[in-house]
Amino acid sequence: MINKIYKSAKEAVADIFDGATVMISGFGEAGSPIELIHALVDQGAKNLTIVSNNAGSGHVGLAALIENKQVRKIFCSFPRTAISVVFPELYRKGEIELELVPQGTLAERIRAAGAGIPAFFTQTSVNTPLAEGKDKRVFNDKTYVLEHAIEADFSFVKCSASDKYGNLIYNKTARNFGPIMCMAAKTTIVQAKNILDVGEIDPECVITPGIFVKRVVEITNPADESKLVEEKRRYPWN
Amino acid sequence: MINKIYKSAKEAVADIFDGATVMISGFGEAGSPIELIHALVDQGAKNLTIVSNNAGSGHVGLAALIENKQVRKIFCSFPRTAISVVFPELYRKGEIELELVPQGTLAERIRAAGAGIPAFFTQTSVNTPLAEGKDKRVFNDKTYVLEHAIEADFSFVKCSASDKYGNLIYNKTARNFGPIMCMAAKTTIVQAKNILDVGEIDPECVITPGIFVKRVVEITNPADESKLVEEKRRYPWN
Amino acid sequence: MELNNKNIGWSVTEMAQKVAMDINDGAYVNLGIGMPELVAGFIPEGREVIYHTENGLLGMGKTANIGTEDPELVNAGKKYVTAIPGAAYFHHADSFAMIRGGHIDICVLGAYQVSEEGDIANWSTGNSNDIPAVGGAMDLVAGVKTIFVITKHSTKSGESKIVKQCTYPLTGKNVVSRIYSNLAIIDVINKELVVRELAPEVTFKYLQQNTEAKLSLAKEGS
Amino acid sequence: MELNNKNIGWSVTEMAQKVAMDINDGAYVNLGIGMPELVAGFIPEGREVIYHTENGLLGMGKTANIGTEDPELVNAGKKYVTAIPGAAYFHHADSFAMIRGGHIDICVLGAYQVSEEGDIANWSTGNSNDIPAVGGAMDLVAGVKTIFVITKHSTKSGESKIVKQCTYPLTGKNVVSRIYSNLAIIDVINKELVVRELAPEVTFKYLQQNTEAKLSLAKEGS
Repeated sequence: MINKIYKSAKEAVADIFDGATVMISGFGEAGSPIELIHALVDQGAKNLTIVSNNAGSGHVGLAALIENKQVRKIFCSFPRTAISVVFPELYRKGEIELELVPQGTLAERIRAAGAGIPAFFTQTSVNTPLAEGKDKRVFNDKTYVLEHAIEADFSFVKCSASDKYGNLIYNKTARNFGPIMCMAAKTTIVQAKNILDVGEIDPECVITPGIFVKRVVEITNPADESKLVEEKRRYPWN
Repeated sequence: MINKIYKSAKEAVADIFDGATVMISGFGEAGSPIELIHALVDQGAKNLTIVSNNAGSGHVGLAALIENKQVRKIFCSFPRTAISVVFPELYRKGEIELELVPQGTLAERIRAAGAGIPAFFTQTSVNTPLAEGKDKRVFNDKTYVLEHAIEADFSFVKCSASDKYGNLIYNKTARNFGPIMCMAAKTTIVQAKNILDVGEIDPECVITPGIFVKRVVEITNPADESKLVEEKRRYPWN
Repeated sequence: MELNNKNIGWSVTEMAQKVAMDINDGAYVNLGIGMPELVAGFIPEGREVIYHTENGLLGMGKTANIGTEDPELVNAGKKYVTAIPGAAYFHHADSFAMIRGGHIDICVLGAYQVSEEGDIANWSTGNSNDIPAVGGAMDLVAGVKTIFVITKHSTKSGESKIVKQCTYPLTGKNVVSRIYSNLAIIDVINKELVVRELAPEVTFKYLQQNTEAKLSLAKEGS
Repeated sequence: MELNNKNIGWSVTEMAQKVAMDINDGAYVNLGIGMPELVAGFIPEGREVIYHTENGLLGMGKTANIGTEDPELVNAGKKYVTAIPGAAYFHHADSFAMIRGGHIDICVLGAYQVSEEGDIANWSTGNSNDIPAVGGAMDLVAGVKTIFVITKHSTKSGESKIVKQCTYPLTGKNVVSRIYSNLAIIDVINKELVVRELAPEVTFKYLQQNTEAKLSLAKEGS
């Protein structure tokens, strides 16, 4: 019988392998699955490719994963933030690779992977350095660039509630990349603030149907990333 | 100030022009905006291109529009049903053009139009007659076919409720093509069973954000298509 | 080719049972219109299967009882159905993202013809007087991980539906994993048809005589 | 090129007011991070404007009051905001479908440079020591129907930001409709810069002297 609930983040991330591609939801801290990321720091898989809109803040969450030298490459739209120190340092040293992707193209490339679309055309980035070397094609007198799906082995997603089937709902703008990252990975791992009984989520309001989710961990009180950054905390905890 | 509510279906469809492309939501009768279609029969615009999953039943709704010789061409995945008599007759006479599109490709081509994507690749229909003459490309050793966005001048969509901003919710499997057709047309016209006050729809549960909707008409008791077909009714009403 | 002996082989119900036995616990399944719909009635106890219907519902339940039908809750065959607790509704693009994106585990379909190489024809007889209609068939065979075909072994006029090459227009190429007919269960393995199970009283010889395509017998223990 | 006389021209507030005057009732608007955010404060009474923030909210309200901030309700600049009644949340692919699909009426952006032809550079200085970051800028300029740029006319070191050709890496080509600087409002019409309004005490001659790109004056009544 179906039950996707895992007892701990540790258990849920145990099989992530060296060289895996891992998508991480969130727009800044909103929707960032910090407990899952920290479990991956503990687990230690190396040589990862990360797909995430940002590159982490301070020394916790995604920044901690990068600081722990587990990340080889990152697909990202906005790795530069005022409190991002880890990524810039490694990037300048040439120790981490960056594929900079416009935010909407990043979102659509992720959705495309989930929807079985290997590539699509978009006007975004045409005539800019980010379109250099890419296939172009003209439709109705406008030039478009071909963009390819980004598939992942694992996705880490934070949501507000899940049932045992993995049906998810989110909270406000913490939804952001969650639903599409759930679609794009072979194994989607979710941290939910609440596990609800089957039937408690209105079928009209399910945002991510359970088919896109493999594992769910209940994290009732997720850490507050901005507070941790403000307090200059580091993971593993200093 | 924003208020997208129109007083009548007649008023909402008044400016549909000869030769327009009109998308019509629904999967069979579920989600079919029958009152909007009948208003278009009354309005009389000719030479229309229709985009719809089916081709109508009996002599009401889309079948009535076709029977009234207003439709030049239809994009459709499944025009053949047991109670579809109007379309088959005109099709065999060569009086209506059909572009047969696999259902998922139809849905994705509609979404693509709404999302600013002129074309995308899919495996669906490769090696079948429906892929003949289309561009192909190999990604990761698999062959894909290039499919183009289908844009529309107008969309007719049925939903369960709307507010004055055009935020929509749907009922069960009547949702089907509604949300993507709202995205794909220059002017989306919606028939809602209920008009709700702003704030009555939970922002987490809005299925179609109002940005995709231009006009809303309240149709509290929409006709029951299957009953009309059973009763052999015709529109204009016999 | 001789006509099937109508007194041997599995009934439609037995065929559906055979398919149901091969659907694993936790599978996400799409059942085609017609004979495939019967499969849901025979899932062995202790297994939980989630049904997807491409018109926008995951967690489709049983057919609606008379008097409780909702014209806005239908399946892909436009029959009135129900939704289980834990169901989810979604629009067509999301629904076909599930199909095209490889998220559905098993799809059970009927067929006009299946070829030696696992090609399937099930959308058009190629008859120019027929109204062309494809629905979701091409999306399903292209996108779903495992395609099961449930079909009578031969047409009413006695022609084999399991053929060297499909003569009807294709729905998809090299996509079928297994065929459940009234005479046998046949796997498509590396573009060859391997008989996995014979119906009672059906011999391999009889089966081959009633099949246009070349068959082989699965090796013991395989 | 001479330095701007800092005592003439519009203040940032006045610039934001000028932009706000040009946003029509019922418009769907996306405001870039920084100076563009000020525009929301000056929409004339009687007009209703719906704000889109690309991180997944239509119907963004004012900045959150201190003490009521929700870390899961932020805008594209990661500031704590609110949502109006009638708002809707959605995921990133849907949010950028609104942008890329041409559903947003107006986007107000800052810029490093705008060219005579309406090219904009606002994501990268090209400095190899900077961490590259693009966010949603390229999607916005490619997809939104009308792009307004709000910017100081010159850099702090006195270089014109309105140039013959952008020297910084482009965000988009031929996309800007109108520039609101502290010295003037300038339309991009058929790849030419046409001055629509001069700030008080700013002469056309002064403006041209402080602008690298070639300007022309709008004809009376145009």
